Amino acid sequence: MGKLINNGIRLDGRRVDELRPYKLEVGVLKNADGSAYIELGKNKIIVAVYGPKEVHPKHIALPDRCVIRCRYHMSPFSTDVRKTPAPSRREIEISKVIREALEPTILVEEYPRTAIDIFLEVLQSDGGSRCAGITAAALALADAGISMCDLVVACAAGKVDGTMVLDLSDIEDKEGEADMPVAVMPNLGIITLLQLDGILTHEEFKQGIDLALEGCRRLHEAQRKALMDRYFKTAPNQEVE
Amino acid sequence: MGKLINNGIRLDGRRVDELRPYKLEVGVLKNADGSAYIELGKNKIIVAVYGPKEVHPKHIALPDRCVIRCRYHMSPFSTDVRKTPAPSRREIEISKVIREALEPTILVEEYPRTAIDIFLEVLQSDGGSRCAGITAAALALADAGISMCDLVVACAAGKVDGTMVLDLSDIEDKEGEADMPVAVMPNLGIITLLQLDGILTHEEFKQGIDLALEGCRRLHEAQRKALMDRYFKTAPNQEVE
Amino acid sequence: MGKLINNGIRLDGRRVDELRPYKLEVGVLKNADGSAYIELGKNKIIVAVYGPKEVHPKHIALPDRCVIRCRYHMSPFSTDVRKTPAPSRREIEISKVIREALEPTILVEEYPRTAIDIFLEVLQSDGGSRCAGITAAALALADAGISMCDLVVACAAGKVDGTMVLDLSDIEDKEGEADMPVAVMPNLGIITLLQLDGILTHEEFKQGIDLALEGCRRLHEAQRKALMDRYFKTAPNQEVE
Amino acid sequence: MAAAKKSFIMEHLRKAHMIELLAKGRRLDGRELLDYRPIEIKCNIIQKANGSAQVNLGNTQVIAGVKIEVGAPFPDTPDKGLLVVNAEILPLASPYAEPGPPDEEAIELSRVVDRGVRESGMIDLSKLVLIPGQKVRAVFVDVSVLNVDGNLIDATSYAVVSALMTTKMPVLEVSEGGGIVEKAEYIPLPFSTIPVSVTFARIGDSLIVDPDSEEESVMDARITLTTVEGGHLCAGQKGLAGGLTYEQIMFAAETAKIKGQEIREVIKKAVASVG
Amino acid sequence: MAAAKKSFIMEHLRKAHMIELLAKGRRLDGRELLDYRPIEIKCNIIQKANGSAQVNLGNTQVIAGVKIEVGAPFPDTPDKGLLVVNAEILPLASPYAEPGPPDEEAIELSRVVDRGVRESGMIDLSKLVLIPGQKVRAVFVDVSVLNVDGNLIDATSYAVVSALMTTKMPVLEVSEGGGIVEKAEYIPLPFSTIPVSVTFARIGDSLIVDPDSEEESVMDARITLTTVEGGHLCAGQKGLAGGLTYEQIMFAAETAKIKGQEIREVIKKAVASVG
Amino acid sequence: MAAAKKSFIMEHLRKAHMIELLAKGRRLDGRELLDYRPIEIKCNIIQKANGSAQVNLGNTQVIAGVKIEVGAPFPDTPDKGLLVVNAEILPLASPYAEPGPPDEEAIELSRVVDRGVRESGMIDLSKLVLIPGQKVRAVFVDVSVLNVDGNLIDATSYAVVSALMTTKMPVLEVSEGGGIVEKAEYIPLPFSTIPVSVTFARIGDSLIVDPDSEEESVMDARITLTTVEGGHLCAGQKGLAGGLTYEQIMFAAETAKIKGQEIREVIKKAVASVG
Repeated sequence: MGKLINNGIRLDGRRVDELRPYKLEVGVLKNADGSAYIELGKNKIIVAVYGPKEVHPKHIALPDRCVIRCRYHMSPFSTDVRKTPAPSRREIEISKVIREALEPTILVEEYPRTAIDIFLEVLQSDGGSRCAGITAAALALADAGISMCDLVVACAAGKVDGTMVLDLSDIEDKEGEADMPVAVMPNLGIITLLQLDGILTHEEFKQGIDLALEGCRRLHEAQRKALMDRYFKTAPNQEVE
Repeated sequence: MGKLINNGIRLDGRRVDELRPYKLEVGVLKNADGSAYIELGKNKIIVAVYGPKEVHPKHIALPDRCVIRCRYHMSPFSTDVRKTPAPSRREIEISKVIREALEPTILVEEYPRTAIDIFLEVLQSDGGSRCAGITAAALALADAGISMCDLVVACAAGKVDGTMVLDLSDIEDKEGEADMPVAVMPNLGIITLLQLDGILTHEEFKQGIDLALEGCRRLHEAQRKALMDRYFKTAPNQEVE
Repeated sequence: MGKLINNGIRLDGRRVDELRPYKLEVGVLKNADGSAYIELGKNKIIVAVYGPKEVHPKHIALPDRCVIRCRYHMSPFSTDVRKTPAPSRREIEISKVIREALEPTILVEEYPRTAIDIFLEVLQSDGGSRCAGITAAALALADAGISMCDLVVACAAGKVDGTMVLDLSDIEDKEGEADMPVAVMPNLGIITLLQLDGILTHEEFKQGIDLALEGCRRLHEAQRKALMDRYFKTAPNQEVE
Repeated sequence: MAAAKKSFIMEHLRKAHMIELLAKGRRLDGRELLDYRPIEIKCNIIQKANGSAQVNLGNTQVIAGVKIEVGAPFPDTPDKGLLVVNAEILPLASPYAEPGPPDEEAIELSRVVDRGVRESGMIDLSKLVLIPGQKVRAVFVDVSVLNVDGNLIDATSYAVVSALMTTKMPVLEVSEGGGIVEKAEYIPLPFSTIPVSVTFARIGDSLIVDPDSEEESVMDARITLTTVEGGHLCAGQKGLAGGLTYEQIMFAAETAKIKGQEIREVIKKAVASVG
Repeated sequence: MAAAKKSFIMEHLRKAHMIELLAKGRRLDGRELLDYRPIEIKCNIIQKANGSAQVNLGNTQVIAGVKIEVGAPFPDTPDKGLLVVNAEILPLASPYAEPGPPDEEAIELSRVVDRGVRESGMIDLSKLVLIPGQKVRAVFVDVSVLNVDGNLIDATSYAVVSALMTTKMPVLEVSEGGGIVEKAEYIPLPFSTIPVSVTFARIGDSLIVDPDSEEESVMDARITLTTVEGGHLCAGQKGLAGGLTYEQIMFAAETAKIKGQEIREVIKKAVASVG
Repeated sequence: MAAAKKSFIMEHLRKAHMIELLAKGRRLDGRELLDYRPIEIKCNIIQKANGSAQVNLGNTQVIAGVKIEVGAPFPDTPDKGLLVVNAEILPLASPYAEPGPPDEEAIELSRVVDRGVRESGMIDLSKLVLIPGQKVRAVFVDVSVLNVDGNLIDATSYAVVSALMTTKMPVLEVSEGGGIVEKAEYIPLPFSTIPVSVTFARIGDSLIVDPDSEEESVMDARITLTTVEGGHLCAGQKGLAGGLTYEQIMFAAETAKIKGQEIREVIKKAVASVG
């Protein structure tokens, strides 16, 4: 028996292929052009999108497309030990991979000479905050009316006590053998984020991606529902679609 | 008997409504467009004004008025324990409140698209350095020929050993119950700075402001004299006015 | 007998007027417009020149000449104790004196409104790295085809165990009495860098400069040979000149 | 936060209109001059923090989180714990906020709220000492501003006070060797009075409380006065490039007492609801 | 490093041309899609470092130097030494590199290479402890990028691994009082497996390894997969603003195993030659 | 400090005029080529500092203040106290000075003055050790430049030396437990020789001392040579984008000795006047 999985049940009571409880909400901030909020396990992340808008300084504007900027930031109280407010190297790298996970779906040529800013604030962190952030950020982009060819949704798989599991919690991420965040454009099947930390056989690697994509599929349902709730719930008892 | 006031006499020998010794001088620096120097107790502060001048970067210029910038800075040797030269959060806040204490009197619309820089350097600090700095800065602005609707003069009152007193020294500020810096445009009677740290009843609050305004009145006389000395002392024995 | 010189022989076996072993190479980097590499004792320094090129930000361009920028930087592994990558005050000062040692020879009026960047990276440091860097940087400028009225070559002299010696090693620099780096335009005889740290009589000062200039003369031969090797060695057995 | 770029003609028109309206005792959103917008306070929303609170003041939204660590006291106050208040106006909060270290507006916000709490004596820092001169508790109150719609000072102040009131910290014991042992038990922070800030804007000759962003964009001067339980003043800060008359200040001081008491009840109720 | 300023028309033409060529299985410099450029590795080139290596991957040139110091462990891993990988893209390396603190590209480079080494378990950090919880060895691997011509991740990774493999560190003894005494003897770092990264670029529908700068300027997506001895994967990182199909990822994983083993032999040989 | 924006035609005219004048041995302000402007030195002007001095060199005004603290020695000099010289060209000193961290000009200024003092052996740092390897006195000399009118190096150097000569520091005793006890008694810093810098400007073929701002704006090269009591040289620094001939350097070295001795007397007198 492992210390993290017993009889197929994980410390928090989940099965190996189960997601943590989640909650998605669209349109949560007044000033932003688009916004969304996600809870996934203990993660609480809020995302705002501003743009397309004028670029400052002007020389970074591009004549044939928009510039995408992204900031992933953790509030000082979001972590077990207080985090200083200045961006860490980890936050800078994660900002980059999140931007690159979202950019493939944005029709950047529609907005020449402009910028789109995506700001993610982690109010409380748990394992998989970058994935949860991507899932919420795609909703915030949609809420801002940005042209996209698909949504993006993300979920991690990993190896814990020798078993491939879905959606690692904080302790599973720290004590487990491997963690692999994956983001995908769900309708096009294009993978836009893949990271791996830890040793996997090629078979486990394939299993992990399959598992992560299955998690993404379920979260994508939740994304669709959140957008419905926001845009098509015209009367309380009239569910659209 | 209190430890800071005995029989109405303070540690440095002053009565409760008495200012520390002061000295004001105008036009003390060659390069600046205007300058002034103040000593108040152990405070020694020099102020330079540059402008109205071109603004860099240009996009911060305003089409209908000038921009006022202000820096309050303490030399490393000005304090009991050496201060590192980089601006502290305290210096940044004080720079802001000093700027906002001076700005109401400057006819900013007369200088569109320009900037006026006010630099205060505390060479030696004592209680009330922000007030002393404002009093000197108003003189430096006048020396630079900036159009103003009035001077500005500042002085603190506070509560020490249960008594409302004028112009707190370093030790009275640290050991006393409350400190309240006040700046005023002396002819117009408009209050342009008010801060309070420490508990006061509403009656004490009113007393404190009255006391501070009385201190301002006396320092304003000194301001006028300093300007006279600089500009109208054409012959030694011929006092102008 | 001193601890650094015995019977006229230094710790590393050199006579007092001898240079350390050296090696000079031109054209060592593909991307740079010009480049050179020097080894002198344990010093290993690589230099790249980029330019003349457009200046950013534009307002620092000069209408009648080019701007010369210079950065002397030490790799973290280049020193006995690891050096943090951020530039130290020492590196900033040395960048300035190196720039000012090279600038007199550059025909800056030929390149109005442009910039020339000189980047020196110390991969391994020993005594005299600023001099070695200047000697290599002059070659990199020549390799970049920058118009110059002469080369520049540099070498230090100093006082060790009471004796004036040429080209101080690390330990001689630290334990010796004085160090004096000198740079010269070898054909024009103009001295473009002079620093002195440590006490010298006027006679020793003159001796030191004479010694340093003699070292420069020898290194200048090596500079010429390195340029020949790069530019005129058309066939292996055909030495040009 | 960079000042909003303004169309100067529109700005003057809007200001003229607002002054006219205020002279009649009315505001754009229908409030009376001395009305606050609705104040919503939710406590204990961040489980990883020792204490937390979200405050919505109209559309202004802020979250305060308290983290308690062990640190060294300042050399000149060896017998006092540490209290650090730090507010960040996040870039997601406004089109004018930008990433980067706090600017002067955010620094003033932090320091004004910090002084309101500190000078009120709300937290008895002398009770946070573990080993005098060596180890004390350090109370970090960090505030993330999520949406800017005016009056950040009051929203931040209420969030900080509410978060502190709901803070639980582990019991710590000093072992013989000077080590600190954390117990499984939790106790509240030692707090007494509840400081409440009330912020006024002067627009033309009118004094209003709780300005929203639109009102702030035309206000001439700002003054914040903080009172303690019972109504005495404990902190004040005038802001912006305009002045105030003596009478306006005295009126603000009286009003701060009355409105402060009302808001104090709102805070108490929110805190009690999670008690 | 700022992105190269591009002529947009030329860029589109160049990309179209390259895609056409790649569809025929050819590259501009004559390589096959899965060919690396020549890899030259020279170890022990910096005598003042504990270990060092220069890697030339085509025209990409990097130097890694290892310095070993004594430091304090992180509080949450009291029984492990420290490993810090830091890469700087020096301004002399490219017309687009600029002086200043590392930008996001350099930070990603450092962190991807760091994770490749760390997750492989190459260095047994638990063997670097001197006094548990107090003093451990800190292994700093600094990388200076001297010339940029594409695929910095792999060049940096091979340089870091080679430098670690040739590192010699002084024997240290803990004296009774807790002091550290340095002996004149030197021992190698305790390392086991050799992690090897393989980086792919997707251009259009083609997947190539080891892109040079010209190929990088038109690539749609990048993926790096690192394997350990025996072929298992230990680290991965997708980059850039394009995506990859499931099949492309699986193909990359298989290829990373095969190419990784080839390159592992190159590294072993280079290290053995200075043995 | 940003270089002054210049009208290029005016600059060339001014320079031509100045070279002509200097060829006749005259300067714009009437000085001879080797004349200093009036040097005023006032010591002990900052009571909160351990030592202080204001130097006016013509219209150049600087203040140096000395603060003495207890700190840890550098690991490689466990038996020496610390000396740190830091100069800031304050934004109030010139229209071209800007707020912010010291630029290369201010850093060179600090380091040249620091080396002049340090290399002269003026302060015997080995007498500032309290507990070898652990606690030493740290002597901070901070300089605030108040008005820039040329030759900051000499003005700063004289202010630093004068401030050090008038410094009083508390007697410190090391208690048995290794604590430091401050006595009410004050003693001077242990200093011996007085280093004096002399700065030359080359304009065309002329060498002048103590250039003012106008002369600096057209000078081709600068050289500073510092001598100790008795005239030996102890520090030197050539600056600016021009060169010097061998003969000019030898002339400067001789002159530095003569002028240095004159100025040394001025410093001694100023220091003596405050007892």
